Amino acid sequence: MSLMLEPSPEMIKSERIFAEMGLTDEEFAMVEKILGRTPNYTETGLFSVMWSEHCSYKNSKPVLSKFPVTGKKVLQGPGEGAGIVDIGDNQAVVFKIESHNHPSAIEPYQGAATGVGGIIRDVFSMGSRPIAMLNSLRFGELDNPRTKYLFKEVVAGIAGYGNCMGIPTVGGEIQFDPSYEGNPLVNAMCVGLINHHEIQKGQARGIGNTVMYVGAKTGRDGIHGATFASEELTETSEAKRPAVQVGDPFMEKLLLEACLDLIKSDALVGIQDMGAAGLTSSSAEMASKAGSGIEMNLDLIPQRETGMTAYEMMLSESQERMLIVVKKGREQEIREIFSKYDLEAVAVGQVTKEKNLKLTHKGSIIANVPVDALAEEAPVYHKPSSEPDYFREFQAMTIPAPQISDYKTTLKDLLSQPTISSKEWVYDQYDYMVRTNTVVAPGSDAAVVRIRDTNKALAMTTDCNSRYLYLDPEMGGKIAVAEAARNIICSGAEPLAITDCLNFGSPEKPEIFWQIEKATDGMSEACRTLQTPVIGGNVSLYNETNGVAIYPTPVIGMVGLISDLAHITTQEFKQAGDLIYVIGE
Amino acid sequence: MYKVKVYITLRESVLDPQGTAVKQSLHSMTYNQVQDVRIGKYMELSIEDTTTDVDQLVKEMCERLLANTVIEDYRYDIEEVVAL
Amino acid sequence: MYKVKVYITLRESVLDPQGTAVKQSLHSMTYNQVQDVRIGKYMELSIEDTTTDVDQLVKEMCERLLANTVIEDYRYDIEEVVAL
Amino acid sequence: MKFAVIVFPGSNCDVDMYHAIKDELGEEAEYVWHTADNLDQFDGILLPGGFSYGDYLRSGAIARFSTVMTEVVKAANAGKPVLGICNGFQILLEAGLLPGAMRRNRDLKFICRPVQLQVENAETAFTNSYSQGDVINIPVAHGEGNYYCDEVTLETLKANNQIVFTYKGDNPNGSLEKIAGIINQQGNVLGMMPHPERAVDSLLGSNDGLMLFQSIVKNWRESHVVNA
Ligand SMILES: Nc1ncnc2c1ncn2[C@@H]1O[C@H](COP(=O)(O)OP(=O)(O)O)[C@@H](O)[C@H]1O
Repeated sequence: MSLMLEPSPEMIKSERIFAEMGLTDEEFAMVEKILGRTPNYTETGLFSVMWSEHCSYKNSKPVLSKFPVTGKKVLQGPGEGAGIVDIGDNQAVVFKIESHNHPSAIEPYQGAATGVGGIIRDVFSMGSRPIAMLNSLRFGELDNPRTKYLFKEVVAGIAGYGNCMGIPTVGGEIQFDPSYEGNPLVNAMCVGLINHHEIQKGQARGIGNTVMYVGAKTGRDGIHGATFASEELTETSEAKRPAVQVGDPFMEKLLLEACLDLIKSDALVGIQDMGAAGLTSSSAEMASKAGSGIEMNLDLIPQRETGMTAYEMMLSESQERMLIVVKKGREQEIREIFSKYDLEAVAVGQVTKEKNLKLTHKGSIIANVPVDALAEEAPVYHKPSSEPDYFREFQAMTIPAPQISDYKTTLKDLLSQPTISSKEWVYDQYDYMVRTNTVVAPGSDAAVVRIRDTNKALAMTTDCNSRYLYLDPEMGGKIAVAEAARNIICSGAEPLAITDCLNFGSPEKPEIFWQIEKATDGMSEACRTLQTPVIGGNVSLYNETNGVAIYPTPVIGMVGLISDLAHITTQEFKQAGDLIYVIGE
Repeated sequence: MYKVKVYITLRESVLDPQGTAVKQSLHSMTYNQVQDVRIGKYMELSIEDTTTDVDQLVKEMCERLLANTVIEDYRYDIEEVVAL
Repeated sequence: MYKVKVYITLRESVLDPQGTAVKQSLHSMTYNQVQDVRIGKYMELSIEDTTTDVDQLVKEMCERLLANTVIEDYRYDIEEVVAL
Repeated sequence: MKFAVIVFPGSNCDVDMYHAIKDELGEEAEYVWHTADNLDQFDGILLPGGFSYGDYLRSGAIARFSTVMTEVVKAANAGKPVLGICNGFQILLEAGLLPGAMRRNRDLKFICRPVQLQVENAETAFTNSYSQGDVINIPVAHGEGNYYCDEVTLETLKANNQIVFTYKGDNPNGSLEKIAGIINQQGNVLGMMPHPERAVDSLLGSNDGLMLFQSIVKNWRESHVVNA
């Protein structure tokens, strides 16, 4: 039994408990205005997570809006679990990249593993079969034990999850630089394949339709740490501490197969992954996108632990869960699909006309708030931006030409840099062959995965040279996109589109916000020129240690189409006597 | 010589997918009496006679390497073994 | 209710790559006093009151599932817990 | 010839196995879910790789109690060819259809790479299309492929020519005597860590695995033509 008493609305306001949850005074006032009353504890929690940068993009929306997001082949741009691009023959490719930086800094194995799990769910919640994974990693220099530990565990975590899922990890990139010492970056990208008619949306349509919960039970994993900051709460037992999320790839594999069976059923209306902010974001977003509301009885939520409060359930980030909406009266069919995999599908609520998220728990209404306010009406901030001093200094410098006396030594020195040297130690741990479609394995430019029963293949890569971005964010942003495109083209493919993960320091600092603005300007321009629209992505800000930001690192994930398997090209020299050309400047 | 036994368990509210899978398997083998399974690690260390405080030493090794205190708890027993 | 603790260890004749790796790490952290490390599993099971012989039951579960007796040994403690 | 590709919760090389049989070998294959209680209609049983039950506890430990395993044992006893690859091998060991056990890889890491195998016994129902001593390219992808058995068992394996494949060159996982695959005494149950089903199409690097499947079919045809 939980003896923890939740603070009353009056206390939340007078003692500014909302601030510990991450809401500002102005934001809290906005919430009060929206509701016409002071929110209770659970409601304050709902707003605090939905209005966080992670869910609302409140600081990054203005820059994201610059990206070109449309194109002849784009079937789904930003806004759903993942973007989708047509590849002909009624097929499409689905992909997205996502960060799991902070969890990986705390618990590298599980942080990386659950990052992989999350992005896979984003892709299969669109109805698509994941066919490949990539990643992009940043660590400090490999000369200290903590960094070595982080590196080893992150790689093991990615391997542990991806291998168990049976999705080949076919590519990625790694950079070691002191700027990432306290704040490693772990970005994972998933690529899926889908037939046009199977595309699903995360929408709660149809008044009266049933909301069902599938997958793992809800525990107290990853509940926003801030909640536990107040004096009274920290005195609760050890067990109440927000637990680190532990991934269960086996559960996810079952969930994946069950969901791919599920999409064939016309009883399914909408499906969405419970990622960040779990039940809250999935329910509010599905309702908001459909112009409806959702009513849920939290007593029915499958729970792993006893005595969970509404607040804890709504904010839990337990992994391997999905929220689905199904036609009323067809619940039994859905249960049967899941029971084949020993999974339960539990009806927990329904779609309502009233556009609210209405939650009951133990017989009383514990939250009743407009879904649009949660999902759409977070404030948007235009942060001040200013050119950093370092940039002016760099620009004023004349670039010294490198003095090389002994080319052999210099070459050896370069090759022995961890950032440049072979990454075999890493990709040897990834099952990059499972599903037997990997034509070009890690180690070349872009990875190439064939599409069975066709003569087509997909090329994919992740790229970002953050040193260039630090020196000149706008040029660096262009270079990152161009590098990805070159890798795609070198493997014989035509670039289709990109997904991106904007890893930066704190947007509260004008110099960092300037980096974000400039980098996205450069990326946008390159994407326009190369006709590779941005079909989705993710933003990870506040990547700093002791007030020092990481290098600006907007990782580009690009996918290209190879229209004929004969076009596949690999990197190595093929035979003695072949001519070598240098193309370009 | 000291013989040290270290028991490492997942913290209470941390998900234990392995324990859950084993419990389900036991149920399907009709051991329905089993209500809960939690799986952890068990280590045996032999430590030679030392001038340092053994208890302190073991604790330190647990904190630094043997247990991952972000998700695991540990406890240990130390037994002094007299060489024959 | 019974609380059962199961300890699973690799048989002595079986090399323990994990134990060796941990020992080497400990040495590189200058815990040179550590002469040997063996790594096994520790399980906690809760078993409800049953008419069957609990000892027999646990033994059976160990033999059939919990341990692989080709490479592992097991032992266990059973404690009866009186519900409050 | 009709093959059953057994699918356990968490199997993930089932698709690859299926395609190898259907598309490359040109024989019949059908997925069989772990709850199946009859395999009579199949001529050969394939246990694919993956992470059955997440490989929790020990790889293969939980899967061996699946309903279908009773049928696999029956099929093995009836003399049908049973092939376990990677996780399938681990399940066969746990089920006692093959002797020994798997430990974690010596370096404690998952390894995925092409390796060279030496065919130690080309006279089995699974290897008769190879020649004794052939060196073939077949990839491995596993975290627990470090084969172990006690000395007595090892002597028996050797005496009966039950070691079918060994790793050529480096020992990737620390396996006893570089053992990569073994067969039972009756000669109809083979377990191996490397993935022949991933080496059936030269577009992906090697098709050296195809002959293993061809051997099974050849052997089956011979015995069934004789009996017919
Ligand atoms: N850097 C970015 N570039 C383009 N689109 C982005 C970027 N970051 C986020 N988005 C898009 O904004 C949309 C809203 O994201 P959201 O639904 O909150 O998903 P998530 O939390 O899984 O990132 C997503 O479709 C995502 O693709």
